[in-house]
Amino acid sequence: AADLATYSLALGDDALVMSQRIAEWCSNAPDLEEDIALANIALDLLGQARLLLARSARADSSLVPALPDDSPVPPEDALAFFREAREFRNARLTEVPRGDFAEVVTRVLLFSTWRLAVLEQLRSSRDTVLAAVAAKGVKEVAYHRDFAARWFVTLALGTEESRRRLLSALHGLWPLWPELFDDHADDLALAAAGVGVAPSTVRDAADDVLDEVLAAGELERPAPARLSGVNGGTGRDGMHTEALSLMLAEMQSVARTHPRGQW
Amino acid sequence: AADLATYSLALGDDALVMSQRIAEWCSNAPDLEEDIALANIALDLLGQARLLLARSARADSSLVPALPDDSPVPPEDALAFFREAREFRNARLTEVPRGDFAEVVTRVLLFSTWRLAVLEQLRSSRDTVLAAVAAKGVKEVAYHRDFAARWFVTLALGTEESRRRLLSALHGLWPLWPELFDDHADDLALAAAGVGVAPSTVRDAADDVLDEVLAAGELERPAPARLSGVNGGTGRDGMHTEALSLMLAEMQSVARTHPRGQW
Amino acid sequence: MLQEHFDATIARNDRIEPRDWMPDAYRATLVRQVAQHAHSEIIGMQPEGSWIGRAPSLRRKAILLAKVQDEAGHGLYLYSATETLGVSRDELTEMLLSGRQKYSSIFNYPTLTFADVGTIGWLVDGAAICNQVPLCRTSYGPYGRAMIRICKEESFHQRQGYELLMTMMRGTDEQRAMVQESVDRFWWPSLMMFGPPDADSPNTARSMAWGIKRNTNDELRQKFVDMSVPQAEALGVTLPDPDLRWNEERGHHDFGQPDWEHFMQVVKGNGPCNAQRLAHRQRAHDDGAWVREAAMAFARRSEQERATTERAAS
Amino acid sequence: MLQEHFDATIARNDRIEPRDWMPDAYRATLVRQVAQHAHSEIIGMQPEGSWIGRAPSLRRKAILLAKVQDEAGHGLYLYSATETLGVSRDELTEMLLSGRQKYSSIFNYPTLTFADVGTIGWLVDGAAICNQVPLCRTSYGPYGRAMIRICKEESFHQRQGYELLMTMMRGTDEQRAMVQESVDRFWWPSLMMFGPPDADSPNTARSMAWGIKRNTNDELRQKFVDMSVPQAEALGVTLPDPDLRWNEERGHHDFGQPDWEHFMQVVKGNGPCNAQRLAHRQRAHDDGAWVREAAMAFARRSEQERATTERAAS
Repeated sequence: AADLATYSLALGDDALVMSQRIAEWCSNAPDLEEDIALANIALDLLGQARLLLARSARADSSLVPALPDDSPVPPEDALAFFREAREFRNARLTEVPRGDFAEVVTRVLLFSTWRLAVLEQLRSSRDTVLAAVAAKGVKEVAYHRDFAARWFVTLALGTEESRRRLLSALHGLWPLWPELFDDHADDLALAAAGVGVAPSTVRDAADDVLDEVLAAGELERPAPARLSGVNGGTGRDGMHTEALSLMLAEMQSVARTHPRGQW
Repeated sequence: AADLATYSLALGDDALVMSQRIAEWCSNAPDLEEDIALANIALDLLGQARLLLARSARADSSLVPALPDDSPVPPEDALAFFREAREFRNARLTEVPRGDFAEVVTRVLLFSTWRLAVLEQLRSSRDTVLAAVAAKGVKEVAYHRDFAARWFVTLALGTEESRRRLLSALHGLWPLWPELFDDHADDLALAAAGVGVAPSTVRDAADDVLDEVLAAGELERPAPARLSGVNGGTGRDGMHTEALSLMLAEMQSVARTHPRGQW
Repeated sequence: MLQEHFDATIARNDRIEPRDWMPDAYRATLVRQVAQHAHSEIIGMQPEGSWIGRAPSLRRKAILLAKVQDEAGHGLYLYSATETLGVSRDELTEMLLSGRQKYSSIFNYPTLTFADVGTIGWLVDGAAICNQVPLCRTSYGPYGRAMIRICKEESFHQRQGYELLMTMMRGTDEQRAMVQESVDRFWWPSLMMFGPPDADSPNTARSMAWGIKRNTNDELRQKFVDMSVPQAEALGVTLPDPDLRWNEERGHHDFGQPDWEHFMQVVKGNGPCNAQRLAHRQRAHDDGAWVREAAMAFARRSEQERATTERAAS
Repeated sequence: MLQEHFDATIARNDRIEPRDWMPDAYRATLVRQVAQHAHSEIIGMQPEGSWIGRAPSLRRKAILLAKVQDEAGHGLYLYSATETLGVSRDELTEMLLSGRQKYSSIFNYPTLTFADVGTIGWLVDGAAICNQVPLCRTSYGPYGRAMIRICKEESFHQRQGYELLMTMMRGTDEQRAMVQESVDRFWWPSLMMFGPPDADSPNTARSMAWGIKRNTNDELRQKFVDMSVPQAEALGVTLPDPDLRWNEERGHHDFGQPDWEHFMQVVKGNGPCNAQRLAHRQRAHDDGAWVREAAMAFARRSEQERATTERAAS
């Protein structure tokens, strides 16, 4: 069940890291309505992360970092708070530091377009936990995508300034889009077994959705090439950007200071 | 020697936290010359911090956080990397998050004006370690003050924009100036014993220097009142701003992840 | 005639509704009070918000994020209530940022440890509930109805905060010390949340006559202390007041007075976080300006397009 | 005449100085090379700089901060050397930010753990030294003299980096794994620092003829590998090249080829950090604009005041 564990971990880490970044918007959004909407998205993803990390830990407990014997930390928290950056398997798109509102809109659009396509297929997973997470997640992520698409078009057609910012966000994030569709060995085996979804198989569906949103915003697909990996690996292999370890320094600080703490 | 320990700790924490904040300027300064100058200031203060924290630990080892028996971490590092914000005794001026260049210039001006006045007196401390740190520190901090004063006047008289930014920095930091001159019970006892310096006794000297710099910049002393303490305490009592714990989350992250690490 | 109708409605504890006539002073007092409450919700997002990123378990992170989100929601209802009084959210935001309207002083204290998340839930939300439950029966309809919803959520938050502290008290020695230290810091500011002693609160009488307020500051403060003492015992923490003891005769706890001079300093703007809180709000507001402009431009554009389409179709 | 004098100077391995005549192509090649080196020092501050705040001991924090500061200093000398060739720092900064001049591709890789600080010292500074030691004898005087100073400091940095890795290898299992993982990531990019194979490096011959370069890329790469292998053994790490072995006949190590296609991607701007590094530099440059303007305005003002005083005195 090692491949199920790493597969769940990747889906869970995506949700966790994305949630952490979006939650940074709390009390910082352009207006109350967007503050609430972004918090909602962060909450939904956090919920998905908890279930997926727990699934991962149950599938292969050797992934869970060792803690003192008397530590009451549950496995999904041990995974979230006691792994180092090198052990996170999220795609790099999710970890980029918080930018402006155009950036978060674009990031949520790209992420949820991809994730929705994956979850839609994952609903028929033979793993009942994954199937259940996907069934619930489809509704949530569809809402995230709609929120992001609506704002994406609004910013694209709003003012010169908003269009300039949106384009800058899109060009900045575009190099991270292809990584989401990379197949890993685990993915293929799991897909063949009817448990997981091979990311490459949802590429066309995701691209179609994105093209529609781009067209509504009177925009072309951007040009920048994909971001190189590091030593042949990307986020899924634990090869991240410099931003992730800094994000984790904050996220894990209280938990690591009190490894025997009860919360 | 508990009062010597807490006194050295306060002076050491001031230097450490200030150094950490100034080092954040590295690769971010307006030009190479300022990048180098700020790194120099951060390095000098870091050097002072090491000696003062070591002095504190030797004066009262009970202040040093307990670590695993086989941890090779020296006491000054244990103090720097394994205390929580509540246990830091630095003045709040030092911990304020990094602002613009006017902010760092003003902060270094205020801090080094105060610290130079203290160190000048501390050179004749009966504690030979403190006296030695002070003797070396006087030369360093005099340079820091000159650097800051020169830029302070430059920004005050440069452009409208630079004057506006300088005033904003000055008004923002001014409420933290009086705290530097608060006497604590430890200080008075130690001053009476010829070991420490009662902060209140350097207030006039420091104010005079500051008035001179303000006059050169054609500025008045700002109006804002001192920043309230929390539950009757200030930085010296471990009552800090919200910024300190976030700063420590970053600063301590690697050390805390590897409490048995050798570096 | 109008005044009589208004007085009669108040007299029979009935609600004034937006379409009803009301005295200018009543309207102004309400606007001030509801706006201050709304601002408090919005500013109150900051002290706890800074711990969302560091919450030490996924469950606590979710609870905290949901709570701070609820505060934004409360701000939203309350700004809507002021809109029924003819004042827009934009105007009120301007008043907040320029310092002409206040928010609760409790949010001018810093959150220094994760225990503060629990303490704010227990004591600060607890005090808020004491203040707010009577406001569910306030004379102005939209405000009272908003308060009913808010109070329900606030008591949920209070229970969650208390439960966090309970859990931490079952943890390590360091965690217990953290809880006690947090309670030490928040106890007195919580007592100050009820406002100055009745003798120094000139507006209370009129607000009570109008049914905007239902209890005096001192009554509510007493109620809060009586409620909190057994909770502190159950928790295993000491409340930092040497004068706190049960008074059999009064059937209430006697307790010490907060440092009202310090309180006035904080109200006047010199609290530990006043400048920080307003600067945060101002920055978020400024950073969002281009987004709000884009949304308006897009709405105008869509409107024009619709108009063009309709003309073409007609 | 001028050309002969220049050729003769080069031929006897003597230095060309700023006042001497030199061919335009020699000047242009030098400006490009020195500027690229200067930019590399400045951009090179970023990958290590991001760990200053997290260095896990006070001693390592001081060493790292001093090192990154030295890099700024190297940038300063090198920009001064280009100034003797008639090109200002401002112009070169513009060229860097607009992408018309490059910096060493090694800085387009991220630093992912604190071990990278040591590995960069050992391998990256080590490779830089192999490249730079011959440049101390380069034909252009100011460049050669800057290189002498820089090389001295670089070898100090290299020793410190190696010593950090040594210390970590004596630490915990996690630390040893961290060192190995870091070496795995930096080995190939370090080999790429010597540039493409000689067969694909068309400018090498001319640069060598001019005494700007003193060795071919492949010669230097071989030297670096031969130097690093025993150091890796002493450290207890494995270099991630299955083809690496001692060749008795050649008296050198045989080794595998880096992925040159990937190298060209990184050079063309698609490396993991190209955009990030330039954006950082651009932001710092933009943020500092008002300060540089203020300094110029202040200098003009002081100049005017001096002039006024002098007129009054005369």
